[in-house]
Amino acid sequence: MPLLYPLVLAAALFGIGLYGVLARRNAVLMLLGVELMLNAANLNLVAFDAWFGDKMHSGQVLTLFTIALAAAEIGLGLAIILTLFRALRTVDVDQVGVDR
Amino acid sequence: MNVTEAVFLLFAIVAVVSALLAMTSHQLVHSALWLVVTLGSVAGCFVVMTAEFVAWVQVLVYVGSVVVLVIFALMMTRQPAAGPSAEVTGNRWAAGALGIVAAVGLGATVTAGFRGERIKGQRIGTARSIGDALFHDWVLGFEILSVVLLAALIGAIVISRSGSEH
Amino acid sequence: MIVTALIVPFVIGSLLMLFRGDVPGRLAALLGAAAMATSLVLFAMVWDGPNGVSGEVDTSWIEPLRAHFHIGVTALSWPFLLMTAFLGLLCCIWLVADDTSPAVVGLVLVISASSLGVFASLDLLLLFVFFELALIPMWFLIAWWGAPDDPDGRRRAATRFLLFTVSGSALVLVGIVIVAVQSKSLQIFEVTSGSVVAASLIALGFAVKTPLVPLHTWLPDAHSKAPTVGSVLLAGVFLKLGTYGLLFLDSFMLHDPFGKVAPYLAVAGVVGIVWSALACYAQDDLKRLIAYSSIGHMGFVVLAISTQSVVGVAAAVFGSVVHGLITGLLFFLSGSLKERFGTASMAAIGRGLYTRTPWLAVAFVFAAVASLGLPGLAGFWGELLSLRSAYEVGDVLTKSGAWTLLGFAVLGIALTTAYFVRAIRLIAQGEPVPRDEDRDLGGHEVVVSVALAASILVLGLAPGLIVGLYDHPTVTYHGSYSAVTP
Amino acid sequence: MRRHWPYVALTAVLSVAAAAWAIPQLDDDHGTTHVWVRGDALLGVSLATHVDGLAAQVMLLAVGVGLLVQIYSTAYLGHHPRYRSYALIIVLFLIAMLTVVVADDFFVLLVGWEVMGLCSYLLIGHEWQTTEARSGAAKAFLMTRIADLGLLVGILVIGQTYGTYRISEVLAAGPKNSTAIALLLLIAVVGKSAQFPLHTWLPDAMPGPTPITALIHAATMVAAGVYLIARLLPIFEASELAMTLLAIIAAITMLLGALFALAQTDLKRALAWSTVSQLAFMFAALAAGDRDAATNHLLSHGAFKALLFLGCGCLMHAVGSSSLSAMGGLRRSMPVTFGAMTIGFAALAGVVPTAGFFSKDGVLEALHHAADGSGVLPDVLGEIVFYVALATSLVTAAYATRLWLVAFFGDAKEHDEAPQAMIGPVVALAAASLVLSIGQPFHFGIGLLSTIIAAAGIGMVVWAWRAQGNLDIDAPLLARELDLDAPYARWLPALVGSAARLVVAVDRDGVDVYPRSSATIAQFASRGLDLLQSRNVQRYATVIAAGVALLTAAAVIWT
Repeated sequence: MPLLYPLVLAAALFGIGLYGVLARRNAVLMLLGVELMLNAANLNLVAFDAWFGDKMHSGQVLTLFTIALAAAEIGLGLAIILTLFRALRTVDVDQVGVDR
Repeated sequence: MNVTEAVFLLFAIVAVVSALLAMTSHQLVHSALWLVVTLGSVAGCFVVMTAEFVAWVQVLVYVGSVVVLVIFALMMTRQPAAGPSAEVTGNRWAAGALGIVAAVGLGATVTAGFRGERIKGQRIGTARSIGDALFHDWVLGFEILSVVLLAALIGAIVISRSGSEH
Repeated sequence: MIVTALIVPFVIGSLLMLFRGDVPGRLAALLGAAAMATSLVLFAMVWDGPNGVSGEVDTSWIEPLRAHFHIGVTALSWPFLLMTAFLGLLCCIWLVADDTSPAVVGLVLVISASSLGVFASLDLLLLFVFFELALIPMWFLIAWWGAPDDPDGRRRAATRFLLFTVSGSALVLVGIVIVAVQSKSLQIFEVTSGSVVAASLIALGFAVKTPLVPLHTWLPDAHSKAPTVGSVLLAGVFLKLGTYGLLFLDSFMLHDPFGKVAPYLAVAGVVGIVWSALACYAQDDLKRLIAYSSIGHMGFVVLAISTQSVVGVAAAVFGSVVHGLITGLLFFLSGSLKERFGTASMAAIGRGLYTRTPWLAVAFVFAAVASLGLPGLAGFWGELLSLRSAYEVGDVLTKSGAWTLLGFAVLGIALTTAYFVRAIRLIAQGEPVPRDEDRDLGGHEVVVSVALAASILVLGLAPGLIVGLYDHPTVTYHGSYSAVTP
Repeated sequence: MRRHWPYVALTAVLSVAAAAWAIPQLDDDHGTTHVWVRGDALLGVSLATHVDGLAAQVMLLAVGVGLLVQIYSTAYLGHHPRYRSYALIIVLFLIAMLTVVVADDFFVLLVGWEVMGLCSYLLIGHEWQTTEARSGAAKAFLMTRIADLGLLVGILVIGQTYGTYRISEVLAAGPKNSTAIALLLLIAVVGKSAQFPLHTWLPDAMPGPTPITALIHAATMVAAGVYLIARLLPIFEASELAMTLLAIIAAITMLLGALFALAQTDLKRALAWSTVSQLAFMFAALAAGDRDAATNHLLSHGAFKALLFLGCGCLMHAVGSSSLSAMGGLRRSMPVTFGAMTIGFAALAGVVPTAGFFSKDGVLEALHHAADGSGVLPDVLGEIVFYVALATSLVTAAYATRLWLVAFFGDAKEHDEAPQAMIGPVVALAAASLVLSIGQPFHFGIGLLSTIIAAAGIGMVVWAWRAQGNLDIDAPLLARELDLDAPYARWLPALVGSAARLVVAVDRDGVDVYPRSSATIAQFASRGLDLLQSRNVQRYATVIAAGVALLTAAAVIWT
């Protein structure tokens, strides 16, 4: 299988995720965009690991780490968003910081 | 083209289309559900690349917990619907352009760098081999990560509690 | 001695601003007057002849920049110093009233002291620091205590004033840096050469302050919105910072490069004379009118400086000092009018002040006649010496150019007469319609007016008091001047 | 009277002092120079005086008329609320005139010269409630002061040329650069003495109080112009151009003034035009190079013109107006005024044996000489000026007779004679108009000619009076004074006014463009940068991402 397949897929997912982060008004959706970009990175790690055949399996291990960190990040992010919602009754990012 | 490549391409197409839908859908819950599809497809890609353990973790953590968390969060922060265009900011054209630039730029870079390289298809991702690597070579990183996770856990609790007092 | 003369008004001014809530207005003004009087006496006493520097103080200040705390009184600055201290004193006397805010007195003191510092500085950086120090209090004076009926307008005028002059002083700073780098010194007596670029930048910066057409539009706005003492200090002292700067640049520092710039300055000055006279002819607001007339008088001064001759130096110093006194009197009197009638608009004040407020009208006519350059009063000699310096051409101008400028300057004098006659006709003469606000000059107004009128008369009858300081060959400057005839 | 005597006493002291100074010098042709304060090298202004016979005569004239005017004013204007300032300004006026006369330094002369202009401005505008007084005063001040700038520049030229500002030193040095100097001084003289084309201010100055008019017309202001040229005649004589110009101006002015005087319906204005015309006689004599003739005419004219104006003031005091239509038949009720003014009019017309006859005789003789080619003037011009002067004499005799007849003859009206304080000076001046003729030179041929001409003029008017019964002259163009005032009254103010409005508009909309446009640019830039500093997280992220993309691209391209 050509190495390019996963790499190009990763590039496409990263671009889509970036769009989501920059364009979505809802903060939760912004977080989802971040997850998508992280996944693109994971895909790269795994693809290179498979291609390189590393004994330490560093690509996959790092992927696992990333997944764990992403879980932590989304937990914290959602906590922040909830707090924000309680305080402002909105989760629109362009509302935050403007009226204060 | 063999079967492996065809399956990978199928997963890839599904992943990209569902990611696009997830990022553009006007219904927030739909977005989350389309994201499930994307993450599942990526897990499928992992399987095709013989990284089955990572694939299972992906399914368990992302599809299983993260998305559920997100859906809960979406439900808890539901606002009165303000029309379809309310879901994207005026920034979207710049964001779209930057997304395309990023995708094309990265794609071009990897194409220029790795054209003609192939993945040989040996099994790399059994649970045993990953476990060996994780607890022999990467144990320090693993422990640090667990501390980070603990910190995140406590942090999440503190943040959500401090917000609820008001 | 000079240090004391500078510190006393500075300290008293700062204290008055700090304890503005605890001091009665009348006491504050008297304290201020005492401070300025001290300063005036000290500056008068420190003088020992036109040769060299009197009362020089020179201590190291900022070593790495070679900046010194170097002050002293020269023949060039002495008349400016006395005039500034005198006007500061009169401003404080003017403010002797119960409703005076002590902070205003404090600001007046700080402005006067900073201007005194500019005139006394013999170090470029020190000069620049004092120059800037004078600006900010003036912003407060205009923006906070300006025209009470127009808060937005006074704020805008003050900001406009500040932006213009700060832009000008930025140019001056760049010029000073270039000069300092080129001659490796900041002491004015050591800086004797520099590039034309530096001279142009400094001249342009001071031209904003002077002001020369077309850099003058801040002046009428600032004057029409400023409080009386603000207008007096602005016209009497601040414009002199510009002309003194030009003189200083010419006489001490960059004589030769300045010669390259001088013809342009001369043209701008003469254009200003005619331009401002025409503008005056169409004004209704008395304070704007006087402001525009200041531009014309400064045009004469700049014309004189541009000739780079001893006569020109004498004309510039005399013209500047006398303009401070005459325009100071005019602004004090228009301030009196504004205080009574709430406006400086001639149409609103009404006609026939000769019977309504006889002494006020007489003082105004006296000041106007002095300002239009009647021989025998001080204003005449400044204009005359300017014209003479232009007629004798000097070192840098061409004969045809200088004589053309002379012709336009003479036209300007004619127009000046016309607009002052128009002003006298509009307010002093005419069928009087008495109003409740009609009130003749009161206590402190009489003191100020008499002091200024007397000084104008004395200098008009004995112009040699100032001109004699530059009597060839008692004064030597770094520049080379042609011999004086006759 | 108690509030008046300090001012009269002040004037008297001044007059006595001036007379004591002047009388010993009357026969001194070289003059005595005295330097009171020596000027320094740079400014060069010395307080120096120079008194010779000419100066002494003019001084006596000035203080004599001044004292009489001051006495006259106690009755004429004594109850005016502003009498005090009025009387003080007269004193200042006299001091300024004396300064001009005795000054031996051009700057001191200029000080007196212009202070006199200011005093005339203040005095003409004494009744500043009325529009006529205001505009007449402003016009007098502006026209004379603008002309004075010629003197100012002329002094600068003198200083540069001779290296001194002392008049005696300049005259002793002999003429240099005299065309430029003489032309510049001529501008000032033409303005001050109201000669064509700057003559229109003098008749418009008539709203001033009548004693002031007498003072200005006889002894101060306008006499200063004649005195200046007489004093500096050597400089003028060295320039043929200046003398020619002076002769032409004098010829035009004398005839125009006389014709305008003939057509007036107002006694005071007619007398004003007569002053313009008579001053031109003096300038004609100066142009012919005869200083004594000019000075003699200045003195005799000073006496009889002061007499006429003060007499006119008596009539106005009685009638309440200076209009000729309000007068008539006053000879019975005001016999003293009638007698005195008859002498005055006779002197004006040039009737033997008044001072006016002899001094005019001198002027005509000087002009006659000039036509012989003995002076600086070209012969033809001398001849033309001589004939113009003869024609002017004819018109002068005619209008003097006309004014005399209309004012004092015809239907009798009953009025009171003027108070003694007014009559006294008038009688004194009438005596002077006769006494001044003692010892005057006399030229038989010219005298006979001028007597014939005067008789012809008087005869024509008397014949017309007998024939028609009135002396109304229907000459609208002359009554409008040929519209020569239009440039000063309308065109020039309109020009300056519109230029002023233009300047203000350009200042507001043109010059102010750069501060305003820099403000606009600053606001624009601020708004542009505000997009970046939006307090919107996503915008920041977009900018960061774009920055990363650009930096990466740049790194890729330039490595």
